Order: sequence, then C-alpha cells, then structure tokens
Amino acid sequence: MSGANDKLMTLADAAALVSDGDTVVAGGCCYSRTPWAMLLELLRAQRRGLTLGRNLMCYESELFLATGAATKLISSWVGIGLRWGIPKVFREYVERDPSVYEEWSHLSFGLRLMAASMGMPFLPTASLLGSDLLERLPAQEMRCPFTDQLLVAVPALVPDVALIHVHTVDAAGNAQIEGPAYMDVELARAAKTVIVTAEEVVPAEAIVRHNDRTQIPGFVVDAVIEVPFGSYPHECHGRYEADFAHFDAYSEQVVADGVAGVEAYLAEVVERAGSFAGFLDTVGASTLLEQRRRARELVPA
Amino acid sequence: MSGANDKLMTLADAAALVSDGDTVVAGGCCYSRTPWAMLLELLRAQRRGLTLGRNLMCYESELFLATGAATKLISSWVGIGLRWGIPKVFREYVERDPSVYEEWSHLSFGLRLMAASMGMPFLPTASLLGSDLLERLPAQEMRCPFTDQLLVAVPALVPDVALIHVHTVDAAGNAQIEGPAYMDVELARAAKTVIVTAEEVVPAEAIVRHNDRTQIPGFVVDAVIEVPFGSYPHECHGRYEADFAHFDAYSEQVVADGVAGVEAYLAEVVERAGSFAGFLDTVGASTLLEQRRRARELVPA
Amino acid sequence: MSAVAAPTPVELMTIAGSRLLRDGRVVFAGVGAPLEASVLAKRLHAPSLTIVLEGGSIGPRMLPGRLPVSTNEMRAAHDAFMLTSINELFLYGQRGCYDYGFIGAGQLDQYGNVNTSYIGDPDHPKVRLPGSGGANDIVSSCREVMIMTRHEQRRFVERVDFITSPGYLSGPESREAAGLVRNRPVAVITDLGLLGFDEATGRLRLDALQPGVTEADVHANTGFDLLVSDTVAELAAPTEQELAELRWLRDGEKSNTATFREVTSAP
Amino acid sequence: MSAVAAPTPVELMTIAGSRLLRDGRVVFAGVGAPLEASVLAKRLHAPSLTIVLEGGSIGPRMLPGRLPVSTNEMRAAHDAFMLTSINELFLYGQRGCYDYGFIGAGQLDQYGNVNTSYIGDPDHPKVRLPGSGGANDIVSSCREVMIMTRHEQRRFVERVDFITSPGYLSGPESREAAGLVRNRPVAVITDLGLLGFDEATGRLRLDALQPGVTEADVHANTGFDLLVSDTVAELAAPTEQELAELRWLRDGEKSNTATFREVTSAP
Repeated sequence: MSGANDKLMTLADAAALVSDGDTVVAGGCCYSRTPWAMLLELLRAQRRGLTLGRNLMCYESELFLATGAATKLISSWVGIGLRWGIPKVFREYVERDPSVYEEWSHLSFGLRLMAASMGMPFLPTASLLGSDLLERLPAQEMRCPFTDQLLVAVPALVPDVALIHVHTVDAAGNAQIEGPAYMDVELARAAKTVIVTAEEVVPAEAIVRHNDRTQIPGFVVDAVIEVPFGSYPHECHGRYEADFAHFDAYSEQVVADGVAGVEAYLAEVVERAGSFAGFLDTVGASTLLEQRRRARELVPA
Repeated sequence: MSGANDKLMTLADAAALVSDGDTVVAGGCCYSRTPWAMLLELLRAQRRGLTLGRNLMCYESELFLATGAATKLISSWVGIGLRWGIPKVFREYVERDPSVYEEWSHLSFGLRLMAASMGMPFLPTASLLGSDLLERLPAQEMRCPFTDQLLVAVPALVPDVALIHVHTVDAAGNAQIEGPAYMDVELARAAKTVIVTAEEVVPAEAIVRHNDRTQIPGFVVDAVIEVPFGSYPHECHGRYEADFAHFDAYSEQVVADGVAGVEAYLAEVVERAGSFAGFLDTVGASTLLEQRRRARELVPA
Repeated sequence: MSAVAAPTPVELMTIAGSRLLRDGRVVFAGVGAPLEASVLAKRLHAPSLTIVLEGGSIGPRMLPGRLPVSTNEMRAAHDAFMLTSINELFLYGQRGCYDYGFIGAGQLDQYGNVNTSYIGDPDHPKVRLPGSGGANDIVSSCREVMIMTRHEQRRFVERVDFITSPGYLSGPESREAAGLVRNRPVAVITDLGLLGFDEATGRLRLDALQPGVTEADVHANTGFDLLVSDTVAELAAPTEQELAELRWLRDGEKSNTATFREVTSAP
Repeated sequence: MSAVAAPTPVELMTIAGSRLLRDGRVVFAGVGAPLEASVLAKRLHAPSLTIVLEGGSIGPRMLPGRLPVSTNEMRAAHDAFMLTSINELFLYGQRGCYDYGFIGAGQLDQYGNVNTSYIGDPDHPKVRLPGSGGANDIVSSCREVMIMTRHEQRRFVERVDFITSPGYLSGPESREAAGLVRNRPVAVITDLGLLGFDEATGRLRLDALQPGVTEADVHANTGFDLLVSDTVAELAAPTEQELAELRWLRDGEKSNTATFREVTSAP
C-alpha cells in the first residue's frame, strides 16, 4: 500500500518487489485477463519457491512448477480449457506429489481473498460441507453463533503480492476494469503488495471522469506498468481474444515432450524474445490486430 | 424474486406487496437516492406497524413514526443533515421510549445486509467491540476459529421488502446505478421482495450495452416503477440536487409544531398532492430544472 | 429427419438435458454440455431462462459457432445483461437465487457424489483431474442440482474415489447431517437415460431411457446396482429442430451475427 | 493579517486539525470540521492526501461554497477518483488501509471514549443524539484516530453516559481486552488546545494550547482532571492563507468553478 502519486515502473522493477518464497496470487480467471506479462517477468527474474495462487489456473501452473519458480499451487481448478484439458506437466507433478497442490472450490477460494480484503481472519460459507475437499484443507466446520447452523469457516488468504492486469489505470494506481471483475477487487484489497499492469495508463482526470467505474483505489497499489496486450496470448475483455492457435501449439509441444516442451516454450517466449514486447513481435502485429477485431465482434465498442 | 420479464407496475401496485408489520429497508443514504416516492406511497396506503430500516435515516424516520406506519426503526444515524440536526419528532419518540430505535454502527448495519445477501446467518467484524452499542444489540462477541481473535458476529438482516431507487432499469428489473451504490446491491440481494423505482425505464438492450455497469440482476426484483425525480426532495446523483429550501421549510414547521407539523406536511405532500406526480407539480417545473442544473455542476455529464 | 445426421451420444444427452429447464428460471451452468443444453433451452422453449456462468456472466446469449471454451471468457459474456465479479456471482447462488445448478462429472456414484479431483488414492493418485472449480459450490447451494455425463462403467462407480461435489453422500440423513440442507440433487442425464434419486435412500434410480436403449444396456454401463423406476419411460427422440439448433449453436453459420441478434432479441 | 477577520473557535480547531494530516496519507473524515480540516490540508500542504467519506467517496475535491451537508451526497463525491459502496468503503478501513480516522464528538471523556447516542440514562434518556453513523467503525479500525470538538465542560466529562465509539475505555489494558488491537486514538483537537493520550494510562493529556489560551482556561472548560504534558507548547496562530483558504472553501467564490478546477487539478 502506498499513497504516492507516481507508481510507474518497468516490469523488471516490479519483479523486484517479489521475493523468493512469497505467496503470489494472480488475478483474472483461467485464460482471461491473466497478468501474463508479469508472470513471464517473474520467470525471467528466476524467482524460486513461490506459492502461486489463482482461482482457476491455466498453463502458467506448469510453467511455474517445471521451472521451480513455484513449489506449491493453490487453486480450485487447473486446465487450459475444454479443448486442451488439464496441463500434462502439472498433472505429472501432482500425481508424483499431491502436496504441491491445494484444492479449494471456486467460491471458497474467493472467500479466502474476500476475508482478507475485509480485514477479517475468516469468513463462513455453505460450500465444502460434506466433501472430501474439506478434510484435506485448512478450513473447518463451525456453527453459526445465532442459528447453530453448520457452516464452514475458511481462513483469510493474505497474499504477499497480487498481480493484476486491468484495462486502464492512472499513475497513482486507480484502476478500471471492463467486463467481469473476476476476483481482482478482493485480491487488490487482500494483498500486502499490489502490482498492476494495464492496457493503458491514462491521466488521473480520465479516471475521475468515470469515477463510479473505478474498482481499485490507488492507495492499495504499489506498482503501475503499462503493458499493451499484457494478457496475451490470454484474452482481455473487449480488447483481444485468446490466441487458441498459440494454445494448440503449446499444448502439442507439452503433450509430446513434457517438461522439455515447457522448457522449449519458455526458451522461446522468455529467453529468445528478450522482453514482453519482443514476445509480441514474435506473435506479429497482424495476429494481434485480428485478435482485437475478433474481440470487438463479441464486445461491441 | 421472480424470473418474469415484465415487472412494470404502479406505485400503488407495489405498495400492495408490503404488508402491515413487515420489515422494510429503504436504499440510498440519508438524503441521497432515497426511494422517496415509494416511501410516500406506503404512507398513502396507510401501512401500519412496519419496522423501517435504513443505514442513515433522514426525516422519513419521523414521518413513519408519527403516523404509526412504523413502530420501530433500525439505523446507525438519524438526522436531516448538519444544517438541520436531528429530526425533532424522532427525538421525542426515542426519548419517550428508547426501544423504538435500534442503533447499529454504519458498517455493522451494512454487514447485516451483506450477510443476508451472501446467504449467511452472520458475518464477523471488528466494529462494535468495547462499545455500549454492543450490549444493547442482538450481536455478540465471538472468537475466530483459526486465530482466536476477538470479533463481533452480527446477525443477517433479511428484509421482507427492500425499496430501492435507481437511475435506469429495464422491465425485467436489471438495474444500473450511477455514483455511489450505497448499500443497495447488498440490500437487493438480501430482501425477500424487492421494489425498484427508477428515473428511467429503458429497453433491455440499453442495459446489455453497458452490462458491466448492471448492479442488480432482474431475478431478485419483483416490481419496477418508472418515477422521474423519484427521490425528490432528496437528491439523485448527477440528476438533481437535494432541495435544501424544502428541508428548511419542513424543519421549521416541525421544530415549531412537532407532530402536528409532520401531519401538516403529510397532508400537503401525500393527501392534497394526490400522487407523487402531483407532489412534483407543487414543487414546480422550474425548481426541478434548477436542481437538475445544479447537479450537473457537481457531476458533469 | 432424413436430411439430418443421427444424434451423437453427447447430442442425445444435451437435448434431453435442455428439455428439463423451465422458462423463467435461473440456471447456473458448467461449461460444455450443461452450457450447451442451457443455451439450447433458451433458444427453443425457455426464452426467459437466465443462464449464469462462473466467470461473472449473467444472462448471456451466445454467438453461434463461438460457444465458450471456458466460462470466464468473452464468448461467455456475450450480450449478457450483467457482468459482475466471481464472488458476487457465486454468492447469489449461496443466497438461493439460482433454481438449477447444472454440472458435468468425471466420476459419480450411486448417491450422486461427484469426483472431479483424483482417480485412485488421493495421497497416491493414479490420475489428477481438473478439480472442483465451481462444481462444489453449485451442488452446495443451487436449488435443484442436475448432473450430465456420458454413461460409462468407469464413470458410474459404486463409490467415488474422492467426493469433490457431494450428492446424497451415503443417504439423505448423511447429507443433512453434513449441513447440506439448502438444496438437493434431482437428476442425472446421460446418453443412455434419465436418472432420478430415490427419496428414501438417496440412491440413483433409472426413470427413463434414451430412444432405442434398453434397461440392460444401462445396467451393463453402470458400475453399481442401479435402482429402476416402476414405470421407466422412453424419452422422445431429438427433433429435427433441436438437432439443427444445437449444431448451429455449436458450429455456427458463416458469422451471420446480425441474424442471430435479431432472433435472440425476441423475448 | 489586519485585513482578515480574527479566527472563530471552530476555525481555530479546524486549522489546527488540518496541520496534523500528512501528505500521501489516507484520511477517513466525518462531515463538518474534520472534513473541512481535511480539505484544507489537501489544498495547502498535503496535495496527495486522499480523503475518504462515508457515503462511498474516495479522493473527492470539494467545490468551494458547496461543501457537503452530509458525507453521502453529490457535493461529497465531486471529482472523486472512485465512488463505491458504503460497505466496500468501510471494509477498506477494516482492512487497515486508512491512516487517519477523523471524527467529531458530542460528549467525550478522559479516556477518549465518545458518546453521540444518549445524554442521560440510555433507558430513560434526556437527549437522543444522532448516533454512531460510521464513527464507531472509524475508531475501531483506522490506524490513528483523531477527534475534533469544541472544548466545553458539558462535552469533556469524567465518564460518558454511553460509549458509542470507544477510546481507551478505562485504560490500555481494557482496550486490548475488548479486542481493540488494530489501532489507537492519538489526538483530540479543540478550540483551546491539542490533547494527546498518556501511553501508560490511556488518559487525555494537554500537549499544546491554542494561541492566547492558558492552561487554566483549559482546566476550567474540562469536566475531569486533565493530565498536562511536561512541556506544553503553543500552537502557531492560523496564517492569513489558512484562514482565507478555509473561508473560501466554506463560503465559495461567485461560483467560479473553472478557476477552482484549474487550481485543484495541480498535483
């Protein structure tokens, strides 16, 4: 949290706010509004031993496991999407040692962030009751002090660092999201350090003009980085569609080669690309523009 | 709750959804976005014995007490605003019998609605601890099941009926609010029956066009009524300023005449006016337009 | 129906599922067949059905040929009347606002318990599955829970390896004792038939067969002793319209967006 | 300062309060003097001070002459960078995001406990006051709690009739035992002086005097035995600039909105 008015920095500066061993939670959901540029930057910076959390995880799960960047994942679901199924290397890691993965339900994961965002150590829910998930989780049954109703208490999840990608933000960190907010508002309020990447950094007055659409106030934000196409190859609501061809290629490579496939992928998109802008160059302007056009078919301007 | 697509009706129809003795919670806050037309309609329909709740109450407090429409109020603060102080007749009622008024803090009142809106019988908070409010309230201390931290559990407040005034709504009840949402989103989700009045009823496609600004989904709404200037003489964000001259006149009358002043006011705005539109006629078009102009000075279009 | 290819197993169950959804209700649908069944119902007999999807989308109308691959993406948000946060979307469910919860299943047992987490011993799993996602929350809160899955021995097991999303656990008393008192599982829809739950025992019961399927077929593909209703009905075959609509939704036309919008804007 | 009318008691305390607010911080301010002090601070020495107001307004910049009469109205939302819900606004506080909580007081005692509910026995009250509003929440969560009120015997009492908003209760141990461990009261600002809290006892202590005020004046207007700092300072008199700004904010110019916007848009 910071009250400064200018939090603009580079992805590399922001990566320095993350320490080895931190609990890092990424915003968005599955392959939507993923803070992809920032996730790649953490891999580039060779962070190690992180606990990575996300409400639904896509293949960042196995990028982080295979490199050792993360040694534990927390989520409610891990998959690339119907068409590609569960990431193969992630599966291998969990089948070898189930303790690398902590599985919640979608809502109970969200309530953990919500509890933290409310400054509360727990919240009650009707989820998880009667399930085998409950037995393996640091959640516990409790009774309502008024009605005696059987409920589940879930403990607050206070991330060391939150990574969030938004549509627009000003230099102080006041951020606006278009389309579904996923869990990003709770996440921003829950975490100790908040890194916001954005499609566009706009003047403060542009935020004020639509002040009832501001979802994250600057005083919880520590770093602001402008990264156009910052979720790519994942999607950003109204801006660009996810690049399914990219997923196809990735998935084929990993199904064929396992960990070596993951390593080959990272050698390309992190090492050889040199930077996120370099990665976008390998995708190519015409593809980016086509994905933008396709987004506009689904979400008219 | 209802899944029907056309919930349009009159204020009188909507008043018939409220039964004597119900717990009714009004939206907005103090003299902002108050469901004033609907509140007057309940007085017109001579509902009796209601429990009226609102996070901060303005002088509707004493209109309801003095008529017997409400026999109990739940709030965190009752006043007309700095300039006019506490409503005199409300004060007299509470000083005679403190049990007519249940006092919460602003957040703990809000968390009661939030608990109900989450389908939970309670929520924890750090408010109320150590205060004398706590001793007189149906809230209780509890310990966090994980950290053993001392907290206060507040019980859910499930209103029989919620009255909410919004900017735009479609016939199915999908509603959009401009400016602060106050507690209206939680309130709409908490209540058994939801009555929405709006400055404008718009086609469904107008709601879809800005679907990330919809705050109340139609499936929780039971009644939709178009009432332009429906909060008047209270304000509606960006649409019209509160009519302080009206408050002055009201306040003088009640300070001078007590309950008789309240009765005289209601005789004018409810009985003689005949309808809410009739009341607006007594205010006069030029005043309404001036209040609209003044709102635009504060909230540019 | 001569001009139309025969229904696939997935189409059979999708269409059977769609017919269970009543107009004016709210359905919380998982991605894949449950979502397709919901979109089909809305197109055909339930125009005021409100579909809600995990990622925060309330009331979307899908673009044919661009059905979502995850419930969180733009395709799933198309023409929704409300886009909100994930917690808020689920909390409407916990509040009791959703009439139907409609999910798929990796593995399921005679009490309707669903496993989408681990095949084998969870401490030494043979296969890691994708996990709960919102399924556990849906079965814990949505008023009537419906499950749709292919009817195979390996899926319909005596006892699931892991209860990700509880059905009747080991019977109605155990479900109640676990605190699951807000709602109940009501149906399992498969490519072989329609299954309900026996009220007394909470066990699955065969209620109706897909066209041409025999009770023996069902038993042969079920890994436990399945109860059978006194009067097993036969489901009506998919109509030409149902099949055509479903395939159009799935495969799309040559991006004729305008036409689709016109049609779906009707009440 | 000859051209400017002498400060009123309320102006004295408002200006003294404004000076305590540091730049780059977040202040949750109640309506009236605390809000005016905050707006003044932002105009003068703390341009990056973020003001948050009960009704959901984060970072507003007020229009001179149109200061809000309630913290929930449009005037309180003017040029904010975020307008949100009341619960969300308060929950940022409970989360620990607010540096200062700044409230008024009807009645207050030697431990900084505040009463805005009942004068007299709450079961048979002499006077019903407006109530807590957000004050109880503010003192329970904002990191440093500051209270601003006129310095009068009837307000500064030995023991408040009713604790609406707890200070130190009956001392630091009692505050901790009550679970109030997130924050602490730090200052009471009045038209006679500036009071802090004695760490050991949690009792109010006179730290500084308004210009021209004596310790005897303070004791004469305090209904309990007030601790006095070893070194009582004298507060600097309001500057001409402070007074002019404050009055301009309160009374406004001839609706010269454009000029104001230009000025306030500066960092």
